[in-house]
Amino acid sequence: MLTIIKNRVTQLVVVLFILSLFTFTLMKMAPGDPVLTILNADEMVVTEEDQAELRNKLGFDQPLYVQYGKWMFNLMQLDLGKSYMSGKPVIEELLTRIPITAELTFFAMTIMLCITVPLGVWSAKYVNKWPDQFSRFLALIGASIPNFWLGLILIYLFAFKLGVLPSSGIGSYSQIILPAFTLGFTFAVVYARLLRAGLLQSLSEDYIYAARARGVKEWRILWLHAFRTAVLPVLTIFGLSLGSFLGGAVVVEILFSWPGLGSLAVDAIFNRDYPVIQGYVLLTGVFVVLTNLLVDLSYYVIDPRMKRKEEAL
Amino acid sequence: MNIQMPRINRVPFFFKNQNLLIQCGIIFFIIITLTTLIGPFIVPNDPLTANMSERLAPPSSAYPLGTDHMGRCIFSRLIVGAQSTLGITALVVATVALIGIPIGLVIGYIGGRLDTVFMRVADGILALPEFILAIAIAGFLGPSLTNLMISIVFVKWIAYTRVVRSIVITERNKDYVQAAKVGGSSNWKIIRRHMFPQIVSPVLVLATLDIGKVILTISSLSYLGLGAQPPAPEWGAMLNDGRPYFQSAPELMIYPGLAIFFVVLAFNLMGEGLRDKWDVKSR
Amino acid sequence: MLHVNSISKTYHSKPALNDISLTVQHGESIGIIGESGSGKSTLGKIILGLDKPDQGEVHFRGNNLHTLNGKALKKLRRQLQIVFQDSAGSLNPKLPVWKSVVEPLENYPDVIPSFLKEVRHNRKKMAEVLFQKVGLSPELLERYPHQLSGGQKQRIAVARGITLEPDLLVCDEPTSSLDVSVQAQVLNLLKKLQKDLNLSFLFISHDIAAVQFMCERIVVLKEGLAVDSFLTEDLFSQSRHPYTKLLVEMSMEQENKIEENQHFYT
Amino acid sequence: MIENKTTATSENNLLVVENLSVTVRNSREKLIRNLHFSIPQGEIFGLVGESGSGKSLTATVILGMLSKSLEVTSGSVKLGQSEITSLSERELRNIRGKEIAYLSQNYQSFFTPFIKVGKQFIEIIRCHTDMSRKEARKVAIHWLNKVHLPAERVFNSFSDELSGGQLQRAAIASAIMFRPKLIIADEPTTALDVLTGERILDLLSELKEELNCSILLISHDLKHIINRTRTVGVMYGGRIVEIGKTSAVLANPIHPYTDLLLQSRLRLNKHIQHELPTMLGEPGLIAEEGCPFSKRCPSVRESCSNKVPMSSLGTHHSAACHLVKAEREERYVTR
Repeated sequence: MLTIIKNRVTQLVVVLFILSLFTFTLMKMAPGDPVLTILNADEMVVTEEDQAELRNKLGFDQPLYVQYGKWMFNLMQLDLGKSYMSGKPVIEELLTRIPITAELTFFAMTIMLCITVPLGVWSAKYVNKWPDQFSRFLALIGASIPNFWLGLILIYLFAFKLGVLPSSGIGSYSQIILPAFTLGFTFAVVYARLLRAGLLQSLSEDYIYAARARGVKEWRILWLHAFRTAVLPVLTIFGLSLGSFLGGAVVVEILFSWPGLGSLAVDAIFNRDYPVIQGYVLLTGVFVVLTNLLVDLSYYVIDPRMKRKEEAL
Repeated sequence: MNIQMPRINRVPFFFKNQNLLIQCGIIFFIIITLTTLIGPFIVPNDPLTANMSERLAPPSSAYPLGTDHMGRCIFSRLIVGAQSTLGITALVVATVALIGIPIGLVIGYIGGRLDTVFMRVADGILALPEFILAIAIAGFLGPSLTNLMISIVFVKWIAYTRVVRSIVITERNKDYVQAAKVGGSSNWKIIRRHMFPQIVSPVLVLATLDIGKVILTISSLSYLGLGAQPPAPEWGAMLNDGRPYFQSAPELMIYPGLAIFFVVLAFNLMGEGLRDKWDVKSR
Repeated sequence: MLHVNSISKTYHSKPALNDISLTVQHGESIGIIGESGSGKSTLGKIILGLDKPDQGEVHFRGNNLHTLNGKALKKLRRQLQIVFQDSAGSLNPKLPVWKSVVEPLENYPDVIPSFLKEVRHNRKKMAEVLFQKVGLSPELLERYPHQLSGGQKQRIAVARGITLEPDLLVCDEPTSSLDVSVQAQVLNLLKKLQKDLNLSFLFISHDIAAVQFMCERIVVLKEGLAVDSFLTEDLFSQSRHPYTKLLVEMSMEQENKIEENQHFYT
Repeated sequence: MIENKTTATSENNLLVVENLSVTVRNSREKLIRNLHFSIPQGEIFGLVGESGSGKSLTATVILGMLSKSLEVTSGSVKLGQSEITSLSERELRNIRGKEIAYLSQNYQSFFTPFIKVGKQFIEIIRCHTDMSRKEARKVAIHWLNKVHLPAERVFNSFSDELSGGQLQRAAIASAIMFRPKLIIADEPTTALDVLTGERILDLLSELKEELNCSILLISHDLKHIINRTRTVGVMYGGRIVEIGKTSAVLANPIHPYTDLLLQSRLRLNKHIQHELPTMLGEPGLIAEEGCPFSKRCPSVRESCSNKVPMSSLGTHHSAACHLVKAEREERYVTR
């Protein structure tokens, strides 16, 4: 197990290096001079000296690799520079937004689990019967509906027409229902299909037949013998589609005026606040890589065979 | 147990015939294609002409679906918007497949160190999901449709390479490939003749389903203002335009949303149908 | 014709083959017996050049198989063909079977096997002749593997094996995935083809009875070691290795029981 | 003489299968037709057939585990006093693993691969009794020792850490824990090496004596079971075409299928043969009407497409073939 973790962590470092190089390059490629942005050149007269002074202060007059080195060095200390707009350190901006987005993500995932697991199990149990068809129908809808549009419809229905739930804002549980559902639903129904397929596959294994022949109770067969491997494909796809999930979170945050990381990033884009965009991209990158690492490791916990196979090599 | 179970068709309502899925999808698809191709020539109004005196007009003979907040014909904008949304999507998916498939074939077949290196690079790129990448590129290089397309292509080809690679890796160790080698077939011939046919159906299914996904991504980003820029009649952008009015004029967001929904549904139906028909396992 | 010179092979730090040597003369058939894990399939793959030994070398008609490259290897390969155990996996599921059968002929346009002289220009006709040779009706030409029974598929695999009229045909457990009533059919076919085409066989099997029927010489593999090697007629000799004796004894016990019963009644 | 029901339901029979037919639901496709056999207490009964003969499906029916897409259209399966085909799922579950045990060919997938073997023993025990975990563990260890395994090690292993022989032994241990009345062994040795397989069969017969249970031994190859069984049934295309005392069947294979199966088997010979006797066609060829083997039978005649009843020859031997009366009877050798 330790060697596996060691391998994965080495991988992680490589990936993070590529990621940092990538964002740094993008930042350098960006049009417009950040110095002018900071000095607010549109509205004020800026002298050459002022510019040169700031450039020197920011280190923009040094060769690129030195800049990258310094940038990396700062990055190691979690120093991502200061936001052009607010003047606060980027890391501070991010840290205040993380819990807000985390809350949304957490509730969305909870809703997702609450839909995925029962729906997946239910449709696997009644293959080709109406529950199965119903879940298929839901999955087709879920995969075809743009989630911002779903959100708009929900707002229209529940906030404007029925007036039972607030359309935006943050703070109370009633405010989290709509955004979390909007984010969770489209993924939940698609994952439910994956879970169903995984269950059908694992329920047809010989060892399930053997367990039944030993008189093992049906619920034990489903949850202890079959469910475990059925989760694997769902986890894989979850890891791969984590990006779309985070993307969906951005859309939902904008839609419901949810002041999380997504809102921060979109605001930053329109204000050309490069350090903030960079911080956001790096943060999500690290998050995606770490989550996928966890997904990978969870395989070994779920199915110890893999661990032994890999260690034998 | 290795008892072969005959397939039984006792499926309720409209899923009764698996081919029905494809048929529905194909009918949708034909309608969509026709709309895209001839739509711009038959639209009643210029999609870009604003007419402030006719703002938010209800449906009428002149404006079949009414007008938007700038007095533009919604119907015309939808039809013309189909062209840009679908055209871009088709271009993106085709590019992605053309890049991804050959790389997957070669990497999967050769394997070894090349494969390891590729998987590392792929992991690195996948750490930047297309949506986030799009945000990054839009953020640094400015929001535009071209930048959006670049960012999707940049990430998406890996999915194709992965699918192709994993099929090739399973197949290349099978006896029939060994037999072809023993029979003197060159590697190129084995790839062409034995590997390629194996990947056609999974890749077609993947591509069909991806068209829907790409449409959703593009329209989401356009909705955020990071894709198509106003006044282009792109569906996501239209939704964004309509947002301030949707309490008073919900149709501004209902129509483009429905358009996106049905087009994506069509491709999903087709993809699902093809997957069932060819019995493609999702990898 | 084929010399295997003390080859060894290790998989995942477990020895699969340990210092194996054997020779096959022209027209001779050699049987390799071993249980699962004895390394017999690995040996077959190495002899075909599909795998490389860690040590030792394989000489075929005077050439070292594992140092040859490109054209020379291709030329040599023509003489070395194989029939796999799993008839389902050894045919491409997406190709009509006749295409699988004639594929080797496309790769060697200069090779004109004696039995295909008249039809060498026509791929379909060649397939027809080959089908006839393995006792299949030409109606099956256009079928796909999944539309055929196990025995039919294995016949097709045999047809592909002989397409190029090779010197040596490696048969890796050609009957063990077949139903009992079909095994004998395929063995008869192989034996007949061997005689007709003057083939050499390397017949790999776990079934001592099948090997006895097919081969003139037998090598017994156990955990990667060749523990015994003898002429088939000496199978029952007292000087056999204890492991060989054990295998024979097991097999004979069942036989005796049947015969005993038959004698009891008659 | 048609075999009558009195012999089939006699007192000492543990399992009685009568007139059993299984079809694909909502279709006419018959997978098992009018199956009729019984297993006496304490005996090993062999069921032989090639692929598609329905032998494994028969085991599935006896276990009461028929897939929902199949249905029993007629007949009964009686284990002791209970009628398997009419038991509820709950009652069946209590019987499975306790009164009927199952061993499969695929030893690698007999235990769920990601749960330790010992845990699965405890699971079985606790599904059938109210034992505590501790007691259950003791029982499991006891039975693992009984099949000559290093009990503690096996108990703490995952199934892929054990060899084929060990796994099959562990499977046997799990099967006999409750002293079942019947063990269904579906090709228990086919996937194993010859020597290992023989030892497994030795163990099974040994345990059979000790537990006084019956065994249904299923195989695709006659030679795997002739040494071990008292009676044997030969299946083809979902029917038993010949059934009887193993010795009688071996000496007088009446049905052409049995006969050819015996002749075309691979055997070691003192003198090497030049050509093996073969049988035409492949097991997939099944005649819908009449004798299922008629499409491959060398002595087929017109009457073979009519219904062929089981005819008895001698006291413990019967076959479903028109030839029985016509030709074979006079050649039949009796004691």
